[in-house]
Amino acid sequence: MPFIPHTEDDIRDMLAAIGVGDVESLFDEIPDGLRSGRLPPMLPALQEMQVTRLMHERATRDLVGPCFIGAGAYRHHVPAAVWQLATRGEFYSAYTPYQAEASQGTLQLIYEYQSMMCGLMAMDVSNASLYDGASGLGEAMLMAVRANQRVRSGRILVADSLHPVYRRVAETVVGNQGVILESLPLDAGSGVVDTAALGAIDDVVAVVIPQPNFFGRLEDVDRLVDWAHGGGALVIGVVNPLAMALLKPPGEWGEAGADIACGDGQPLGVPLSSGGPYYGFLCCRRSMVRRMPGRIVGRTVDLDGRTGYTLTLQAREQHIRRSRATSNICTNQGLVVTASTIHMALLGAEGLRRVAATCHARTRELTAALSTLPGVAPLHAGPCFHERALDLGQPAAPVLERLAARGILGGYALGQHDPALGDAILVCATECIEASDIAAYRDALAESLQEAA
Amino acid sequence: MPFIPHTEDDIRDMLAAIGVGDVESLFDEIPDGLRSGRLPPMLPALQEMQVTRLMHERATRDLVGPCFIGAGAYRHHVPAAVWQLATRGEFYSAYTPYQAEASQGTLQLIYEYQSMMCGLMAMDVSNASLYDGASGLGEAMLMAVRANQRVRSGRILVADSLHPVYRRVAETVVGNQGVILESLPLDAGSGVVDTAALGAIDDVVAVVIPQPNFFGRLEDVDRLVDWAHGGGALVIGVVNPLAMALLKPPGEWGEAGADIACGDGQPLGVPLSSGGPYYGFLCCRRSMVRRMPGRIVGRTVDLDGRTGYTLTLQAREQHIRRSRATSNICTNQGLVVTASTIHMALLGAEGLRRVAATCHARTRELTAALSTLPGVAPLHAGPCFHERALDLGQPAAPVLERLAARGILGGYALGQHDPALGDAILVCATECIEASDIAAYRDALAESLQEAA
Amino acid sequence: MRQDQLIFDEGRPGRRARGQAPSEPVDTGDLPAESLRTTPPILPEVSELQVVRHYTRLSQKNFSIDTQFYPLGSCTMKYNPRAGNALAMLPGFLDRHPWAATAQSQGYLACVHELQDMLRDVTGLAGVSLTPMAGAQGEFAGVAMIRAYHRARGDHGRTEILVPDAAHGTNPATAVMCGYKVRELPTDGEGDVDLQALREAVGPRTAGIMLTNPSTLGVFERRIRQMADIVHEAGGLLYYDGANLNAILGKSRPGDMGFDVIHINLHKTFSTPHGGGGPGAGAIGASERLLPYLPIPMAGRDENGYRWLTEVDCPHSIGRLSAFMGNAGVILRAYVYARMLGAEGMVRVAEFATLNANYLMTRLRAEGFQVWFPQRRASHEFIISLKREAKELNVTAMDVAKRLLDYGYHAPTAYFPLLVPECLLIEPTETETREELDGFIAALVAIRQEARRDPELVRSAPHDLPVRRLDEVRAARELDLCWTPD
Amino acid sequence: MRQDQLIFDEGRPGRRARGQAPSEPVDTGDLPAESLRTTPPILPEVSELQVVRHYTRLSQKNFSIDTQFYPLGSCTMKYNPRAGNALAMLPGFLDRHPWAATAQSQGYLACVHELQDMLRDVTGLAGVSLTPMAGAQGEFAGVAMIRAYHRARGDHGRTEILVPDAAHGTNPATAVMCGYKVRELPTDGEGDVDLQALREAVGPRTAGIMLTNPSTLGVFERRIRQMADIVHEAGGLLYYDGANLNAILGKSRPGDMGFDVIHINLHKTFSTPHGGGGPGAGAIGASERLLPYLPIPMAGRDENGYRWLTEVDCPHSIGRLSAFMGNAGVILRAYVYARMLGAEGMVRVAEFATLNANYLMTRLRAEGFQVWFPQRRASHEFIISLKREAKELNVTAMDVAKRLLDYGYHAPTAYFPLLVPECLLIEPTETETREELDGFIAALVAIRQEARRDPELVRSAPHDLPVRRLDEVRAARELDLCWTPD
Ligand SMILES: Cc1ncc(COP(=O)(O)O)c(C=O)c1O
Ligand SMILES: Cc1ncc(COP(=O)(O)O)c(C=O)c1O
Repeated sequence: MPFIPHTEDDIRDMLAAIGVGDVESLFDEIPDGLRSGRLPPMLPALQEMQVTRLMHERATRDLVGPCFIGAGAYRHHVPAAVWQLATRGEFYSAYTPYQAEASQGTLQLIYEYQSMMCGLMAMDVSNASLYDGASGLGEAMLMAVRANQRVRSGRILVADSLHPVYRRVAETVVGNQGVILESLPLDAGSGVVDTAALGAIDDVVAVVIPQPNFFGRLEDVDRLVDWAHGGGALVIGVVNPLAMALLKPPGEWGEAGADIACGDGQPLGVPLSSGGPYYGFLCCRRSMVRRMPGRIVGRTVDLDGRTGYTLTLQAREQHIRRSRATSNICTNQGLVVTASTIHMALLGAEGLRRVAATCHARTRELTAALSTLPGVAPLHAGPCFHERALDLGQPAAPVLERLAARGILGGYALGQHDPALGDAILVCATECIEASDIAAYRDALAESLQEAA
Repeated sequence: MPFIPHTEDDIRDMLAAIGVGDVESLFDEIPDGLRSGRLPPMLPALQEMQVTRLMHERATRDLVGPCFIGAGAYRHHVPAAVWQLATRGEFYSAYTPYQAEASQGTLQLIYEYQSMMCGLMAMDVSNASLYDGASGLGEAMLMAVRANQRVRSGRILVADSLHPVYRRVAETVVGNQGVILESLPLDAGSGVVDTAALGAIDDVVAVVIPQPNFFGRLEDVDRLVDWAHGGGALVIGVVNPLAMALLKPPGEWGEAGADIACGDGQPLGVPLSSGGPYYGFLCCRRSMVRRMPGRIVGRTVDLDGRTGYTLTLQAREQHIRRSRATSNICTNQGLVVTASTIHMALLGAEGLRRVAATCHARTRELTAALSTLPGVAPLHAGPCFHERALDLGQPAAPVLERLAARGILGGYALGQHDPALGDAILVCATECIEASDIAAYRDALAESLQEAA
Repeated sequence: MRQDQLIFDEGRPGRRARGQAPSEPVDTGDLPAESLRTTPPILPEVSELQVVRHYTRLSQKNFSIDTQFYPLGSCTMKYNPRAGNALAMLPGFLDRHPWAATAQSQGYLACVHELQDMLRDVTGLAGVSLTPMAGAQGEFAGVAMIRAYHRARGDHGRTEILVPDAAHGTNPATAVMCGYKVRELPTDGEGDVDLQALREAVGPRTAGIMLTNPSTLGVFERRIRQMADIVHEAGGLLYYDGANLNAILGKSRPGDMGFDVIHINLHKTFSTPHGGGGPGAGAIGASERLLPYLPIPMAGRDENGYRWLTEVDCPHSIGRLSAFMGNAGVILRAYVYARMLGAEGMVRVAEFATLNANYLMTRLRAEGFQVWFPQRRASHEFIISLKREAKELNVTAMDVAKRLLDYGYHAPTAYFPLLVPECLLIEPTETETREELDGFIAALVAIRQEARRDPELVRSAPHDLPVRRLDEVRAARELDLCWTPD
Repeated sequence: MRQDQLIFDEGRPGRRARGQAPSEPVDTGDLPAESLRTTPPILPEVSELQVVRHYTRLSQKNFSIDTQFYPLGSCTMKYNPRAGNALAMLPGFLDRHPWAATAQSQGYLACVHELQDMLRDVTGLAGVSLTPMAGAQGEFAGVAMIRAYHRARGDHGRTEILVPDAAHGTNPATAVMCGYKVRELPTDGEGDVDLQALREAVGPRTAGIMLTNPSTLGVFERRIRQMADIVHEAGGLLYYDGANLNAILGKSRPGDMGFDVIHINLHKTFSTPHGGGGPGAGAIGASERLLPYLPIPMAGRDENGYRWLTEVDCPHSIGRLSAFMGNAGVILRAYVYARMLGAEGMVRVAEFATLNANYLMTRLRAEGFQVWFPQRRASHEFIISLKREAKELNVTAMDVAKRLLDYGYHAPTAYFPLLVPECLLIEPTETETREELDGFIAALVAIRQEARRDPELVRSAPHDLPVRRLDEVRAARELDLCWTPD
């Protein structure tokens, strides 16, 4: 019992105070058949020293060389200050800031986070986070359904260039509420939504537009937004927030801007960490704030007129509104938002812009280097942000395995989602990739391709 | 200029306020020839991301398997809480607590540290730390010279079983002040001070007794202390503080106890870290406190009568007493003491006792396992704490190299200090060593010994 | 004297932490001009030291487990071991890409797989998926599984989920997100669900029932087996909201009670940090018949080692709830905790959480506070009502809660469950000492004394915190949700 | 309301953090009974949460760089990069045994070797050893080297070290520890060493002189070359106390000034943390003629890679100052810092430290404070004297210093150097913003205002800290240095 402070004396005295003879008596309201005599055999208890050694061994086992995989999770430099601050006990071990006066640290920080997200997205309001980008998209869709009161069809158009897993997750989230996801088709050659084929739009709740899209390509967001708005649909932008330091933000797309912006905050200071915890961000127009899911912090004053911060608009939430809440979300991703806020403060607009531009530059260098190899060519024409699909000219999965054996995580096999793309991989280079990494990848790829041939 | 916050506007306005045209003018009192035009070429500046990668590579390069080296630095389990707390900014980035009211955290902690050290050593008072165990021994000797006013010879008897590097360092520290270190000889067979050969003692300032000694063996401290005191000498005990949770502490040696206890605090929560930062602890009798070097914290009250803590007896120190101070020490090892205090609080008397006993048990298992190999035998008869000298029956240095190539840090080559011990190594097993590590060592040693043969 | 500003206010144009971003100026390469941003986003322009100082100072304004007793009912605010944090943040784990090849994932997958098994065994279910990212997402997964089960059987008439009136708000909200109607069940005078009402409520429309046991009233639902029989006989399934699992961990298993699907708040019972609002993890366990519907991915094992189970292996799964594998880093922390406890340690959690709660309840009752269910055992938490104090002294539960902050204790959960007037839901957890509980009792007694002598002192609390009581009405009315440069 | 106890007071017999020590009970094996301890040491008996909470709360009672402006003259309290902490604590570095074989030490040795070279180049000396563990130990090494040099030449009559009266206390204390007599040199009216007095003091007994430049009076010793010539001509050597190197880093090199041996406080100029009192590192640099005497070990390099230089390579070394290699972890932090700066960044350190100091000095003078050397440039620090305020308002420099704490600023160094009455030695460092300096100026102005209006307010400060002014006399008289159970 590593974390239990009770001494024998404590136990004796406390039982006496309660008036029972033993601890077991405290469970006497549990019917006999349900008081489990014994648990099945389990892994034995370990001292901290032992579990430390075990975890060091396991962590080391998974370590490899440079990583060229992206596909929704990106390796970026995270300043050492970020998590040293975020894991301070006062942030790490606090609860949701329901007692505002005893939580001004977290509350002010979330207010700052909301402001930063609004800045990055050029939107009016932000919530305090959702679970992740993919499930957050589901919440954004439900919000659109609530907000677009003129359309009752439940139909949402989703660009086929959206991350396929995002679409699946959103489907899980919204599928039980009569929302129907339909496809906005892709132009195979360019890897973006086929704007030439856009017909008139009718009775559609919302259109979901990724930027950059799953293939790293840039959508013609201005055109798509105006088209969607023209047909009475709302626009949900799904964006990489780091890219928004460089690219036009959702709030400025087209004539009127996107109505909702969401995505995954991972590129802003969150380590890869096997896929989580990350966080979903969600921004919208001011007019939609009462439709928003999740917590929101507002600035106000105290009894003395001094500035303070508090959770607000709680009447949207499950603990007040129960079955009529805007979502069931309660615990969100607070600590990750804490880290991300510190990260954004450290990088600032100029820093994030530089990181984004460097990612773009490294990816150009990477794809140029790899494309010199015989049989390797970009799958799509046109500019990319920091990912690009490459055709390897032979089945991709075994090539990736051979690369991994050489210590290189070479990319994401696109055949997983589209058998027609069985020869293609999605590669990504962030600012962490150096010229020597690219050279090593090119050499390893040359060997791996030849091994098969 | 990664850490400089000045904007162009700031620089312009500040120069204007000062009334100079450029920053260079601020250096106009430096004679011309001394204002260096340019520095010689240096390693280029790196972004945090780059230096992070570099350091990860270098740290990984030095990683190896289980470590059986001791000889003054010991691998122990350090609870994760220890350094997460010690590196909190408020501890990490504070100065020496000269402004007591703004440093109650550090001051109370040092008071707790002093109390813990007194408890562990069974001594009256402790200072707030010296640099390390070896240099601290030098300070202890100088203190003994000041304290033993009846003896003016400057002669100090040092057991030959003391860590040889400790003796050398002490020599460096005291050598310029007329202190003379003389040897108290060893019994070769048993590896402890030859008590049978102890003659009468005269005109000696102090006797230095290690426990356990360099070879891991236990000295007959009771007898040595009484003998030293009988001859008017003070006793300086140099001890492993972890061992003192199990072994008789200096304050209880012989009839009257040792007069001074010192040593290195490393075994109490301080990672190996290439040899530092560790800290030297120093305890003594109450009557000697005004002779002590280093900082001391005392408990007192504030204007309202509330308990508080402050540096005290500062008249002993260089910043007050200058050339007549008890030492030149100023900066000590505060943060390491912070960690160590937290470590001691977490382990407590029973925890430290268990760690010490487990080290002892593992070392017995280790030496038993290794001694089964042909040609390998303990160098000394009699019990050891957690180190033992082993005779390998062939030159030790090349064997250690072969072990290292197999990923095992096999021990410390004793030939470094005594050519007669060229075939011997000092091995150590702490509580971190598991049975499988011992088996791996035995197998690797068997191979390494045979390779030579 | 020194007021903390917003980080934005501390900025100056052109200032930045120059060590943190590439030193090369921006080259937008082949990105077309019309895709680019024209004005930089509004973000702070500050130095590294300013950031460190700002957020260090902000942190100090929080109450937290690491600084205060935090007896927040229903939230299980216990010690979050520092080892979990250190080990989950080892470079090898942090740098692991979620799409890394199976061969490069064995260390991580081993942890996931072993935790799945441990949670399965301690809850008595048939299988566990760790992918939900919080309790509410676990609930969502569970109710979606119930729905998938009925649908798979062609049983389309089941449109209702039953929820006790004392339930946590996420329960009804979840049922609605899964497309169900909510039907509330009343509580009887002893804190159990009204069995007669349950009998009347169940029927062919009943998809299932969501229960917390021990309930949010702090008592064990004694007739749980009868309830299970009633619901099952009506063709419904039972969902267990595991937020209170800490109370019975290893002492009584939801699987044995008859539950078909459960979630576990790893950030409560398995002591991963709450982080000021998250992240959590809402592991979900299923009985045999709901196994096929568990959310993916899960960790599986075959002769080649560990691997992910996905759509291919689990064609009936309700699907994915996140882009990757849920809150992986939280799962690692829970794994470390579970390994440090072992089976024996898990049982002790329940025992000492219960001991602390019953001790606190007994002592407060002796001090004259109104324990809401005095005839019942406390589970790991219990309710006191300040109805009398509110009436006699005009000092509310909220006032007392705020005044506790001045005494250096976080307030218990106030005004939940909704059915108890002026209530405080108090959960001390097993990691607190008896002295801490005694101090808390003394504070409550002292505050009641203050309320008698000087009620305004209590009504206007807190006094010793960074701010005094905040104007929540203004916050909601004059919405200020985002800093803008003036 | 809640007073923090001592950790001992929080303990109870038998309580402990059970996850942290082996679970097997103690077996003392073959240890003889008479060597064993008979009563357990008095140590706290507390739980893991108690420890975490206790020390987290204690930490919050400190002022620190991470929370406050800390303009402590002579101490260079600048931002300690968090990267240094993270990288020096990578598992590979923490687990490295100091006696590890050379082949298993290449990563660490590379850092040591490169830092030696960088420090050599930026100071203009011929070689550097990183082994001293703080400034004072660096001084010790340096003076010991001077002594070894004279001794090697058979020059035994040199028994004195010259030290300016403004020198830091470690200087005279060190000279004595090295067996020398100290001879003090007066300062002239402009803050330079009195050259005439120097001429009179030097002679055949002069072993050397210890100088800080810029001096602890905050001004650059303008006639340093003449001083060097005078001392050298007399056969003495020059020791440079590098505590103030931050002021001239890369702008002016001690080697060029004529110094023979120097120490650098890596915990000042190279921004390793002060840690509430240490650890530091006192790297030592030597000119050609003192090279052979540098303390060991040092990092060397040959065709096989890096290796330690020891007694064998350096037979004339003054020896070892620590059991291993000094404060290795501090050296790693300094290395990270130096690598992030590069040559250009080092120069900038001096420039902006000087800019901040001169700005602050100019503004304070404009506000009517008495700058002690108004005709001089400030180096990275400067002195104001509150002599007038002390006399007119009966409010001392100490009172003002204490009142600054209430304003959220750490006090400057007070009453040092000893020769300036009622002085504050103010060093803002380069990492502070102009706004922070302006806030500090405003606070000093406000406090002077308070001193005029309500001097008792200032005299009894601080008011808003965890304790009010402490009774230091009682602390020294009724010594209470160790907790004992009552
Ligand atoms: C009883 C109960 N159920 C469900 C939840 C929801 O869990 P989470 O906050 O992890 O979504 C909570 C959390 O507060 C709870 O107390
Ligand atoms: C001028 C000066 N010299 C020497 C020292 C001593 O350095 P350390 O404290 O590192 O021993 C200091 C430190 O305060 C100092 O300011």
